[in-house]
Amino acid sequence: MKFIILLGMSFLLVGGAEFTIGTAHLSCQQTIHGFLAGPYSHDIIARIIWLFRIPRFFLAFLAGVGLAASGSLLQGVTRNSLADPFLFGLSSGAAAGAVAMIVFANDILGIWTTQLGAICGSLCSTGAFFLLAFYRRNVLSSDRIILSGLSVSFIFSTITNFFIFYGDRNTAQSVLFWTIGSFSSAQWSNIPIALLATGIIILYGIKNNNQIVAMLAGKETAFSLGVNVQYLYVTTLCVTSFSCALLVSLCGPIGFVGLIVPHLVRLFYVRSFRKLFLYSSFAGGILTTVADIISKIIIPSQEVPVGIIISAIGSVFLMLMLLKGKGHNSAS
Amino acid sequence: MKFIILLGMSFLLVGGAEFTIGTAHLSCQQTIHGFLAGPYSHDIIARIIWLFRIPRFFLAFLAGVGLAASGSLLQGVTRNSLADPFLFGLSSGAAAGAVAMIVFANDILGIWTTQLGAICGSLCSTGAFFLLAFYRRNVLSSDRIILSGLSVSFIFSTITNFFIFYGDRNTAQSVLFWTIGSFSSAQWSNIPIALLATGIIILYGIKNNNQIVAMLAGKETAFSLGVNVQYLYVTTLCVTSFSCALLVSLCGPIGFVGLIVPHLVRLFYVRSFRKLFLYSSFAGGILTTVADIISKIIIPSQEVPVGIIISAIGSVFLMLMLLKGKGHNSAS
Amino acid sequence: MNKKVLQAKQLEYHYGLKGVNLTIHSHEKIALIGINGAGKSTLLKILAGILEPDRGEVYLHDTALKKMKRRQFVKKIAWLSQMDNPSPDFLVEDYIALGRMPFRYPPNALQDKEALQFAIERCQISGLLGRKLGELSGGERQRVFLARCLVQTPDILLLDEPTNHMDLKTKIEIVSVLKDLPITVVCIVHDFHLISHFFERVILLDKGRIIKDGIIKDVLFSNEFQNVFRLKTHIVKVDDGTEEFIFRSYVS
Amino acid sequence: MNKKVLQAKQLEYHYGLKGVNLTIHSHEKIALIGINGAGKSTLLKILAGILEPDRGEVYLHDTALKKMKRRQFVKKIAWLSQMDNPSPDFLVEDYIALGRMPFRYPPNALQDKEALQFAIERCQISGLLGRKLGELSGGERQRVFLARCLVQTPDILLLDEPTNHMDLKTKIEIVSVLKDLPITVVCIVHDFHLISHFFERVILLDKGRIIKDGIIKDVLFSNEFQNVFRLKTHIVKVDDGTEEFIFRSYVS
Amino acid sequence: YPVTVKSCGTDVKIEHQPRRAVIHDINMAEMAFSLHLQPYIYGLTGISGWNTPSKDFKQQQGRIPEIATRYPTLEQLVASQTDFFFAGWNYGMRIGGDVTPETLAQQGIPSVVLSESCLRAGGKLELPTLDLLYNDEIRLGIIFNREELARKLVENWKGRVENIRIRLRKIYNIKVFLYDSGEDQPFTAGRYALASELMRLSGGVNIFDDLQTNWGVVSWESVAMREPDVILMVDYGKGVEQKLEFLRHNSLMKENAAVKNNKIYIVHYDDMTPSPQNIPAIEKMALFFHPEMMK
Ligand SMILES: Nc1ncnc2c1ncn2[C@@H]1O[C@H](COP(=O)(O)OP(=O)(O)OP(=O)(O)O)[C@@H](O)[C@H]1O
Ligand SMILES: Nc1ncnc2c1ncn2[C@@H]1O[C@H](COP(=O)(O)OP(=O)(O)OP(=O)(O)O)[C@@H](O)[C@H]1O
Ligand SMILES: [Mg+2]
Ligand SMILES: [Mg+2]
Repeated sequence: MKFIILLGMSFLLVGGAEFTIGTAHLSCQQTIHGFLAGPYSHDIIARIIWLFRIPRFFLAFLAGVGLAASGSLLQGVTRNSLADPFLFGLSSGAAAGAVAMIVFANDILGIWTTQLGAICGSLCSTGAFFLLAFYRRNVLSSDRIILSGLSVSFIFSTITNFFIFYGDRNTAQSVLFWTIGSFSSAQWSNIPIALLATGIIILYGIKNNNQIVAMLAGKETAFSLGVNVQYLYVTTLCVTSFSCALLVSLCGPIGFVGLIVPHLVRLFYVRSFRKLFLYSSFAGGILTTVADIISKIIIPSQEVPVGIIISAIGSVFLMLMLLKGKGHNSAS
Repeated sequence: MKFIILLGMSFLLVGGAEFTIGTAHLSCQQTIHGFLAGPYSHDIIARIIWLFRIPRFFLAFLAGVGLAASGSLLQGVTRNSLADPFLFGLSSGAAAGAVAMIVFANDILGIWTTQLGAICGSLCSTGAFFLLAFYRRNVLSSDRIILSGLSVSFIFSTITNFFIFYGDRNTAQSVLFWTIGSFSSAQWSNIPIALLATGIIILYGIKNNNQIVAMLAGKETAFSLGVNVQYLYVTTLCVTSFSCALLVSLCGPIGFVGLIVPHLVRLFYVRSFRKLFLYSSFAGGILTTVADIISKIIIPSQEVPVGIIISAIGSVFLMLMLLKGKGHNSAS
Repeated sequence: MNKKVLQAKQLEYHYGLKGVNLTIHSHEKIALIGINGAGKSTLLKILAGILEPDRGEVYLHDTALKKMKRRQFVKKIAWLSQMDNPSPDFLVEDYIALGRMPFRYPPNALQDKEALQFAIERCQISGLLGRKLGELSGGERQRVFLARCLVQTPDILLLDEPTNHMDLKTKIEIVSVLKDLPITVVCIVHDFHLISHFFERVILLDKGRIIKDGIIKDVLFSNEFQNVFRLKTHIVKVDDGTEEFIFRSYVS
Repeated sequence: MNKKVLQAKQLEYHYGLKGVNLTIHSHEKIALIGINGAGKSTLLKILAGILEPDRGEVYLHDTALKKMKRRQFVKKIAWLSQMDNPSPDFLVEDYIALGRMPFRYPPNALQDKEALQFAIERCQISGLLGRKLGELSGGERQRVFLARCLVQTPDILLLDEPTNHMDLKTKIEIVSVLKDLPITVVCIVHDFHLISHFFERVILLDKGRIIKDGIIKDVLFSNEFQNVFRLKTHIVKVDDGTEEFIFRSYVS
Repeated sequence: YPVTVKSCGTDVKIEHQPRRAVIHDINMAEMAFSLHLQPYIYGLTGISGWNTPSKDFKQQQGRIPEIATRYPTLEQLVASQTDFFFAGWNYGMRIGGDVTPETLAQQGIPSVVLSESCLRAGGKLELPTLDLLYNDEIRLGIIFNREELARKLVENWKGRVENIRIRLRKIYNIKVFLYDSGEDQPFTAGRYALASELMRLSGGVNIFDDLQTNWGVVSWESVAMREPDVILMVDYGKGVEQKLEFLRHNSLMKENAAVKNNKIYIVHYDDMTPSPQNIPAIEKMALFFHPEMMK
């Protein structure tokens, strides 16, 4: 209950800030006026608020939630604190796809070009990953998952790099910017996709979080408790891949959230593995939205790519945590 | 003994190929002629061979050896198969330094500009890492090492990204190229540095490999066998940081070698942890040199950045290994 | 009372087992013994469905295990691993609550809470709640593991050396608890004194085969037992009127 | 023969120990007993230099441990952990060779090879060479662990439940080996029968304090022992003329 | 000969008239071609890897080969026995790369660096002016013993620019938005880009004149709020159809006057980097911005 109230309040607060603040300076009054004018007004301020800032807020929040949730699930399921959706080749796949589109496709698909490229890329990489992980064996181990992920990740980043090398002189920068990640492409038409991605991962997480926690008790023990370990590996990988593919296609591979937020939450507050998932998700959402706000005000009339801000805030936080000495000294 | 003969032979073979192949087309005869003419000849071919190709061969080999050795040591010491010198913030530091130089400093220090930047950057990041890992506590754990490394890594990649954002679009391209890694700037004056870096890590490894193997028996057990666990953490991190900083400054952050080569060696052949270190180092060296040769011939009259080729070859190899089903199914 | 609950037919496993037949009746308390590497843990894992046998079949209440839904199966059978390696950061209460996974989880219903309460009490771990697994002593940890199995409220408990790390007092208390449970219990135990007091039936495994199966006295005095362990079994009378088995090594 | 080799003075540790004084003489075979959580493992870790005491001091041959070089110390003392978690991919021969680390490593000299040979023989693990730790049964693994300690050719063996997972036969054989070693051995053991046959001296720990220290009979019949474990000790005569202790729980 | 010229603040000594010069990128090649230096040029680099050169350019290039389609390697330059290399930082040379003035000097190859690129490779930010072009052209003239011709050429250019300045003396500077690329966020020229100066000379003002960088990313909402009158679009040789299409569908930009009235002008890569093409580009832009004044 407390959790829900907290969530609601921060949501409103951050949302308000997102609407008011942007690269175009609007006064509070203008914002409210524009807000009330509604999305169909021809007023430019109303359009800015309704067509850009509001969907952008939702996209930022949803992406943060989805990525952090994926990270926490994957770290649990592989029992490796360095696991994250992007180490497993997924983001490299998405990047390769997006870059291929940036370099080769003459915008055949309109504004969806990079999105589609990213999705195709991540489908390919996920496919390759599963092929590697499963080919000729029916038992997955976390070691095998990690190795398969790494090899896929490297092969696709090779492809990406090759495209960049091959592409024209703008490619490098477009690619770099895309890779840093940004929410500026937010549109209402994106929101259902983000909602789908995040919704799936959250539902999956709520349903299976317990099983993933059970994995931390050991693979065989988890199995003896009714956790279908193999199935859990596969579904978790599928769901996180799918969701992250969608999110990455919308806002670029924002790598930090999935990897760090679960650690942050663990260091900061949550001793119980069971709560890690929900808290991480929420913290991820707040982190991305706050970072998005900051990205809009830190340099006048220019937007800093939000990926930069996210990892700046996040790593400063993590450093503070480590310095404050809340670090847990588990026998490793 | 067999090992040494194998090493010698592959060394000669690969070396020969490196001397003959390059972006300027030379026939075998020309190569031999140039080779015999010696470094002080005014013959163009002799100059190309002696001033470019030979130092380049050494740089490629030494860098491969050093990076793979670092990776194998770090994976052992942290008992995490995803550990590598670049996940611990070192390469982000080097990159930040190098990028700062590329963006801000006008080649003030001549050919040493990026090198110095990279070294300064990695010193900063390593310093930050140790501060975080040690501040107010005298017990290091592998968890803490990983978290400290991650936070440093992210803060520096934030800085790098910010610089890139700040720089112009051609900068982005230069930066990306630097990040992919290349041996093309090899010169004789670099070789002593590479030799120092790789020599240190190899000597350290030979001396301490056993202790690192002992760490795999458990931290406390290793301690009871006379391994000074804390000291080993610190020295391993210091030595790998130092060596990789130097290597990165010479040829860019070639991330693949340290992370994958030890796995490759383990999958391929080596069951004994004790042999992993030397075999990985050697395999790393061969991988980078072979990749360098390929990078020079794959596109006519154009050199592909070697980092691309390295990860392409390496990951294809890893995939084949995984598909061949030599994967070890350890209880995870 | 004497229903067959678990049956194994011609179990084979590439390492460990060579044609094991076994019938376990409800409410039996069975000790599985054998020298190291005899295949005890392997057998238990197969019975618990953790490993799949290369050949042969396990039946739970006459249903082949292969044909059962895993979800149904784990409501009936709890298994304790010989060497477990849970994350050291696990909170004790989170860990034992895992036992409710086959039912509803997190535990909320009265039934769940009762199961938890029962296990905490019987395993004497109320003092350990709120601590992390990595901060417990060996015996404490083992009790927590066992509690997780009890929380599962199974019909059949398959325990691989449950009394590991435990001192004699705790061992006795814990095994008494097991004995008094109105369920089937199969334990791998190496302590024959403990067995002689608490288990009705003993199964002796050697080189992947059951070579003796019967009531305690029969097994302990059998040639098979004495050969396998190279021990001679004596029986003595204690002051308090009870009897006790004593084992003497042939050599020492 | 009766030299003091290891002394503990007023050891305190924030969890576990409260003012422990202890003197161990050379060639003694000591069993450390106590209920779960009594602080046995903590004490052993402090004696082995794994943990640093909050207060107090450990002396090896009259030299304070703090002042000794770790390298020297580990040539003298081998320690076996209660719950170890080595990488499952470790080869058995690589693992036991670790015992030579304090000397020269990898083992080459004749002396090293002899130590290895000796340990492999005594712990009966020659059949396990070439296998990985993850593929061993519990008792096999435990023997490998112990072999690693023997390979270390220490003056003092500090063993935390070395007979864990072992069957009775192996247990007896292994403990006989320990008994016959011409060195000091301190074991944490929960099996009092085993203790009564193989250990001269027993130290009883409770709540971080040594509450009884003496020869086997004295300790087992002491009130402290009987209170701590809530057991009554009986002594019985066996057919073959030997004596045996029998323990009866107050309650059951 | 020998002559000494400045290159990024350092003196470069040219011992004799280069006979095997190598020149990087379209814009620098055009500078050379405008002095008719083709006979002295051994090869070009970095042309077809990135650009689709115009027919005109190809004709001027004649039979001069392209040594490397992108960045050359030091080995290639040495092997072709180059005696002069003209390139820029991030145009053919990378800081920390294998080809830099220093590594070239070690091989006895003199090189000069495009002046504009000195600014971008660090140092203090200065507002770029057409002097960058003028000086480089004259420098090239000195090196190849064509100083006279170069000075005449530059005088001619200066006159053409001055002519426009006089005509546009009294007009109101229209607001120009340069749209380079980018869909999520537009990539545009800032205060320190030569493009801003070119716009100013053609009677416009860059709406992002306050952007404290040379090229940077802004947001559509600020573009919309600043209401540009004209949009300049950069064509990298692949056409601008997709960018146009994008603007017409962007929910904010489609309300913009420039988009609605199709006040969109297309420029090329070499129009916006220091090159002889700058001059005609200014003339054409001025005509587009202020057709009434230029008649
Ligand atoms: N993963 C494995 N791979 C190969 N062989 C194995 C594996 N696990 C166990 N074994 C072998 O199978 C045999 C039976 O093992 P099991 O663990 O069932 O023995 P156990 O009776 O439980 O012994 P203990 O009393 O020591 O626990 C042993 O010889 C062991 O070495
Ligand atoms: N890392 C730790 N942090 C906090 N408390 C601990 C830690 N390790 C052990 N303890 C506590 O210290 C006490 C003594 O632990 P110790 O491991 O020495 O017991 P023990 O006598 O070896 O017990 P057992 O027979 O169960 O192995 C126990 O109560 C235990 O809960
Ligand atoms: Mg077993
Ligand atoms: Mg203990």
